[in-house]
Amino acid sequence: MTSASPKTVLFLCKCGTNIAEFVDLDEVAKTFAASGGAAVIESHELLCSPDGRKFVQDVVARNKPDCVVVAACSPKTHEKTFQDAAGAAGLNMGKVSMANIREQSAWVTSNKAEATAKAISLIRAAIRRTALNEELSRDSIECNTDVAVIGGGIAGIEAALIAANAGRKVTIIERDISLGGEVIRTEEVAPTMECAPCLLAPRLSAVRDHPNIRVIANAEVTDVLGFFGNFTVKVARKARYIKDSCIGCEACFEVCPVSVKNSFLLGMGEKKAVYTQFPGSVPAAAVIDREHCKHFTDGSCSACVEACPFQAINFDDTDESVEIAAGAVVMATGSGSVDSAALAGLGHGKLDNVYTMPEFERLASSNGFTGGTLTLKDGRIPTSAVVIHCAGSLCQGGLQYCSGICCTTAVKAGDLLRKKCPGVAVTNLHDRLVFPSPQAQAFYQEQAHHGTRFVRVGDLAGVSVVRDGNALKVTAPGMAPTTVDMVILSTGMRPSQSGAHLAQLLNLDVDQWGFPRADHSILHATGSTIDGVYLAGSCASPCDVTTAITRAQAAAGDVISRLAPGRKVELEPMPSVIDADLCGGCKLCIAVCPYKAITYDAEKHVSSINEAICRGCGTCAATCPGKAATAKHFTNQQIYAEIGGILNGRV
Amino acid sequence: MAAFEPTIIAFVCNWCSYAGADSAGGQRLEYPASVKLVRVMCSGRVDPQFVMQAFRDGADGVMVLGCHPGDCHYRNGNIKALRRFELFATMLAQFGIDSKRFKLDWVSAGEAKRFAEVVTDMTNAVRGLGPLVLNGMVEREVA
Amino acid sequence: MSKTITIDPITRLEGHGKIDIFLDDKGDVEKALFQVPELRGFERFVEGRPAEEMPQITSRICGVCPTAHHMASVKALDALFGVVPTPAARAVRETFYNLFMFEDHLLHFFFLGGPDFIVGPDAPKGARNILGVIDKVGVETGKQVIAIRKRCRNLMSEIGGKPIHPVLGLPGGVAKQVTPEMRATLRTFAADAVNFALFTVKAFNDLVLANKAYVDLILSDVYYLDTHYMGMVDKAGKVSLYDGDICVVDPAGKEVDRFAPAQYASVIAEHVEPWTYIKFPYLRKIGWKGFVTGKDSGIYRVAPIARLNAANGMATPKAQAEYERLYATVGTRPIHNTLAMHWARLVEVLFAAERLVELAACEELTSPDIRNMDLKTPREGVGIVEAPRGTLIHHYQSDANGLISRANLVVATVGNSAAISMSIDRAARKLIKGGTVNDGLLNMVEMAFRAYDPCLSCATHNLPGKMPLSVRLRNREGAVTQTIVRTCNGEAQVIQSSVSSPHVSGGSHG
Amino acid sequence: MAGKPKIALYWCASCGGCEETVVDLDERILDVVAAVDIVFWPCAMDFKYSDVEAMADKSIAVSFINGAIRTTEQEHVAKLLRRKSGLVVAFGDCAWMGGIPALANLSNRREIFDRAYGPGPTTVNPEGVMPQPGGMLDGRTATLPAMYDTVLRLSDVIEVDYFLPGCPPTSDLVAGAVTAILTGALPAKGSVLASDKSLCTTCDRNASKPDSLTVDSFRRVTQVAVDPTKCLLAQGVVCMGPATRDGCGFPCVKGNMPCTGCFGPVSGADQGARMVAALGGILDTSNAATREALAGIPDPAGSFYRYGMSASLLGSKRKEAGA
Repeated sequence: MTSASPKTVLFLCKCGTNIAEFVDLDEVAKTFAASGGAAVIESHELLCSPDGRKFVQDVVARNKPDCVVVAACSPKTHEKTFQDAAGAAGLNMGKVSMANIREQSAWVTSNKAEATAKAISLIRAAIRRTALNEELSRDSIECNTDVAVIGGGIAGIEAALIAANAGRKVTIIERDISLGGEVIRTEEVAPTMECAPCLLAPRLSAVRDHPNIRVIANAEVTDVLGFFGNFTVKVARKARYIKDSCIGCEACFEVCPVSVKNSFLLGMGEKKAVYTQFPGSVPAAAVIDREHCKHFTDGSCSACVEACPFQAINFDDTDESVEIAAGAVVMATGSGSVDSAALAGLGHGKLDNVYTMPEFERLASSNGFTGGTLTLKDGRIPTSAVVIHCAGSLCQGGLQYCSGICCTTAVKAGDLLRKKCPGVAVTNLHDRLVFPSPQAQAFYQEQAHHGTRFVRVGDLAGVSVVRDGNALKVTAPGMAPTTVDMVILSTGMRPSQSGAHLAQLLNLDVDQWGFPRADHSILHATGSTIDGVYLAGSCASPCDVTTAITRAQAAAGDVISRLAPGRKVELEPMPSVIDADLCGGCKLCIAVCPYKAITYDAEKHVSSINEAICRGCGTCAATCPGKAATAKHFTNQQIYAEIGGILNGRV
Repeated sequence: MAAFEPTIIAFVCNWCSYAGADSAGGQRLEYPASVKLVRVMCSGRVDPQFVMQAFRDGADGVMVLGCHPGDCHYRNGNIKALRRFELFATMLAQFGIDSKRFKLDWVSAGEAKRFAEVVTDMTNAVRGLGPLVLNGMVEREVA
Repeated sequence: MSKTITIDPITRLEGHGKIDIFLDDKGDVEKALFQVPELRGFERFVEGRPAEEMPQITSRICGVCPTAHHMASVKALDALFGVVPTPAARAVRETFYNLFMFEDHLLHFFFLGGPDFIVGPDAPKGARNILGVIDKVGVETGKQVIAIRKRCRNLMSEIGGKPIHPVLGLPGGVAKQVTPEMRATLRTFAADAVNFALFTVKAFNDLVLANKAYVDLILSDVYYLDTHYMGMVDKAGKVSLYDGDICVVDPAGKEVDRFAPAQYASVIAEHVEPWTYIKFPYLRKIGWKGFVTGKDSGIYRVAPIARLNAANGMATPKAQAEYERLYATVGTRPIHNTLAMHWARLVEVLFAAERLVELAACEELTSPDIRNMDLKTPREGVGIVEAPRGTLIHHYQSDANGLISRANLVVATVGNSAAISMSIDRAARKLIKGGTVNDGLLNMVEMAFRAYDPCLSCATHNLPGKMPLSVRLRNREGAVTQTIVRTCNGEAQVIQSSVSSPHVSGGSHG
Repeated sequence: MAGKPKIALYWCASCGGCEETVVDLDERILDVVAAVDIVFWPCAMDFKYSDVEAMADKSIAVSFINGAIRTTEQEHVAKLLRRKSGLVVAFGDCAWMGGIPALANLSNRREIFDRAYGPGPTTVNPEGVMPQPGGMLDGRTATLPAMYDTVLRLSDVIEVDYFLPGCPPTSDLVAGAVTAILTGALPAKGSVLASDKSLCTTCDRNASKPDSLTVDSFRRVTQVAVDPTKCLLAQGVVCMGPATRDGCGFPCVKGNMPCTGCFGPVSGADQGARMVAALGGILDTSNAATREALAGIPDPAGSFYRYGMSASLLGSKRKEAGA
């Protein structure tokens, strides 16, 4: 190195005998003393010991070097240790590096001469590259600790409550007019057969009464901008035409002259033009159906205005767009069901009394249109039913995977049927049975014991359902045709449309089936591919209620641990940067950035990196055809210096 | 004249392969001292220009080691590296550099034994080829 | 890696193209050598390159006539991929090519060859360059020359990307469609081009043909060489530049061969000498008989006068008229007078301009159907065009993936290499007697050389200005006895050398 | 004429296109001629070495040297001009980074001679005659300069003050350089006299390139009917614009063909490495399909170093082994 090179202190750690025994540290010291590679060379028994750290701090304080190289163990073990020690003496962390002469030399080379030579080249490389290191800082930014939860199903509600209880301000954005999602539409939850609405009710009122939770229902997310700590969620709220003072007393329902199909009842029942989804919904306020309400269609009616004891009717309400600032976004948009096209072969949509599992749930639900009594279309009580597993799954035009939880719900059907229609004969046609837990497995055996007949059909694709008088004839390979009153199709779970739409808005990577990818499938499964956007409930992949809630809790826990009031979000100390003076705006870096941290400015014809999103992988720097992108602390010059240091003498 | 001992530069990613080398050390698995590591955060950071520079500066063989596909700490940097070096290999051949002198491979943090094996195999392969002489490095002899 | 760096003091100042003259004891010329001291090796290093890149790579053989190489290469690709260009593509290519021929010939006449006649062989040396030409013909004319050339080059940029090393050609077509706007520009330009060509011919008349001394010079036997001639002809046997069969006539003007491009190798062979990097083509049937002329020698000539000799006329009226005037004036057919090359060049300028008028009128020119993409598996292809400096041949073979496996290039100037050597040898023998030389001699020799407008020579690279040249007189032992150099600013210097010093030497910087 | 600065223009291994681009200054050439005294070749000097030495050093204001260094003679003249000139400008790609002739560095002199003079479609050479220094004719020795095995850049043999990129440099670039020299408005020594951003920054098709561009396979220009309005790279055609210096006015793209990189890489970049890194990065394909996806790039070395083999990390002479 030339005399102009910075002043470097070289620490040699004996690591007890771990290094000293295999590497001739005196030889090393001599070499660098002779070459002038290091201005000061200090050895120590065990640098990572309290005494050693103090030693480092003192030597640095005394010599005021520009750079420090610690030849010891792996930087993964102690780089931070020595950065802190030198830092205590005022040296910037970026100016401290390690040469890994223990794991990479002493421990893997039996020939002492060779080990020593290798140690020397590793140290030379470290010295040369450290000379070129720039200062690093652990920058952090103010962040918003509020949380936006998208989707008001049980997962969204759970996440919201945990965050709110931890003191975060939470906004729940729900597409429907009130919260509840799939669970509120369900009678009982397998395998424990607990009353689903009862699970939800206390949580709903907790949400309603929670000072930290704001619910925006009848609303959709239109855009999400920003990054972890600073998101802006744009929401379009549809007009409700009823003030929040409404308590859902239903007085207006009586007087409303209009009746329309009720989507909450899957169109199997009716509702008025002013309605709620169910008594005690949150928000409690009813909604006026603009499309059908006579006030809007022909202006002929305003009966509800008189009927309302709270003067809550407000025909002047308008759609509005709301912006919510949040530090993190929890996505809890739930999942969707197989489209009936894939079920046509099984009579769905063509034959009466053929239901998908979600439809059956509504039918059997106490908040369904029969109030929970199970009847056929013609009002008769079913005496026999067939449940067909894997309907629309693992077949042509259907889902190409096993959802893993539908077998349990399929078993549940039998239980519900027997409870509501005593004496009913239930047969489940299945192929392989999949149960996610011993409890579910036991539930199956118990149901078999209680009389559900389980018939294994090799090829479920061969099952067909046809009309037979006012009954249904089910034929399946290897089974005598059977005639029953009702057929229930056990369908799997697929990404919901709203979920797919949101994933697009958020730029989330999605897997081949359309589910948002996890940040890390094992280490961080509730994180999405965008930092600060979390996946709760079944939007991430098919799951049962238990898992949906667990995911919500995990996501909320991570959020509150990272978004602590007063604490700033620490930025990556080694982000990549683009030099605007060199950037040719070719945009190729944008495609390779795994975090979508790079954006192109069409005005200035340059791209730039958002340091709050960048994690410093440096792939953009390796890609940049114009040498404008640089990976901090791993710049080309630093790497070349390291290569040159290693190959010294060969050139 | 001592037997030829090649110099191998291995660019290793911080999260898997560097850690793999550390565990190799932890388990005292010996491998040739001629293998020297250069740490980068991700195999996706390895610019082909690094590899060229290493060859030009006198390396007889160069390796790029990263996380196994699917395990990349940065999601897919290793896949970017894979695509890149597929094309790079074609070009190396055009410069008359034997394909055995460059290797892209995956070593996870746990694969101590595997790390020692891949670098040893590489060294043996290159030792068999002898020192690297680049065509362009042929000096200006006169006809 | 053993290292032997030899810098031979004798070659210290050699340039591109060098003349060595060997004298006998009486001081008379025994032999004059013309040498090309460089080789770039295209035929080797194009191997392994994708065939479709050849038009752009091979145009770098010559930055003065890149379009000639580009076009010969593209035609070779048509054959290589077994594809016929669409009518639109053909029209665009031919338009581009004639723009190039017009411009390149003009460049030579005014910037390079012109000074000899327009300014005059005996004019003050400092004036013998484009500036001298401008003085002679007037600044206005000078500006016109520059202006018309500029318009021509701009049109070429519009159509083919850039005039130097264009990107126009693809197998079976061209890369870019000609727009109606471009066509309109072309139409006006072509009309002006014809007028400018006529103006140039008139200038040649007034400044050269009107001067008996010049005419005698042109007809003098110093510049007389009776060889075979080769040139491309259309179906009617008229001069063709872009496409056609190749016709060969003997020194008596009798057609001895006519072949399609693919057959070229059965007609042409090349001879190698150890003292120069250039090869010497000859007619295979006759064989290599050394540097001799006549019908029994395989040596042939190419370039303007050769094209006219090999054809039975010009395909456009004005050019035909000038063609007839040329032969009437010289009075022989074929014309063996090297300096008539300048006149023949003007006939072709006229022809190119007239072709542009025809092409600008042709409907296909602006059709969007510019590419035939029905490429067959590539194998082998030959493409030939008439470059400004003569018949230019590109011959490629490739693997099934279209990577070049072998290339053979017979470059226009190479076609004349033997003739250039002989012209110089002849001029030297006629003019150097008893070991005395003077600047006049050097100029005469230079004119013989420059008439060919050889790409490799300084003539095409010394812009503007004149060719610096040196002649070294050697005795039998090869030692230099005397060196005469004619420098850029024209003074002649005579350096006497002691016979005992074998390292004293001269060189030509062209 | 005496007061005017002298300018020399010398050509080594090149095609003459660089001289043509000077002629393409068109009417501007008259201004140049008025402002300077053009000494195209240093031929005003005598031929004896002593006389050459006698010429005053730095008496030439600036020498524009184009062409690569391939022979002893070219190196010699380059060194001579260096000594006699105040400034030396490497004019065009051949002088700057080897240019097209440097593709020969993928091969060597022996193979080149065999191909040029060995038996071929037209070459008849039963005795295997090869041109060489001291080659004889009728018992007389003619002198030929010797060819090097490797094509060199000008900066491999002499110190170069400035570099003009391009094959050839555009006449606007030349005019700008001449003006800069005459007015002394020159950047730091050793600079390339052009932009240091990539071509995309001015290319009018860059707007049509998607912000996040991935390519599922690269295709040769023979396989694509190129849309004259869209970014070529976005059409899967290998365009070197991203890895190429801006300043040419993208004539090739205007000609509806991809950039082949003649303005060279930006400072500190190896053009081939940059292309491999960039194209590999945006290639979005399965492992299985990668080879086919790359079939459209059959000759990466020849394509990515089309004009710069002598400046490449792997295809150039090692500085350490200087002569």
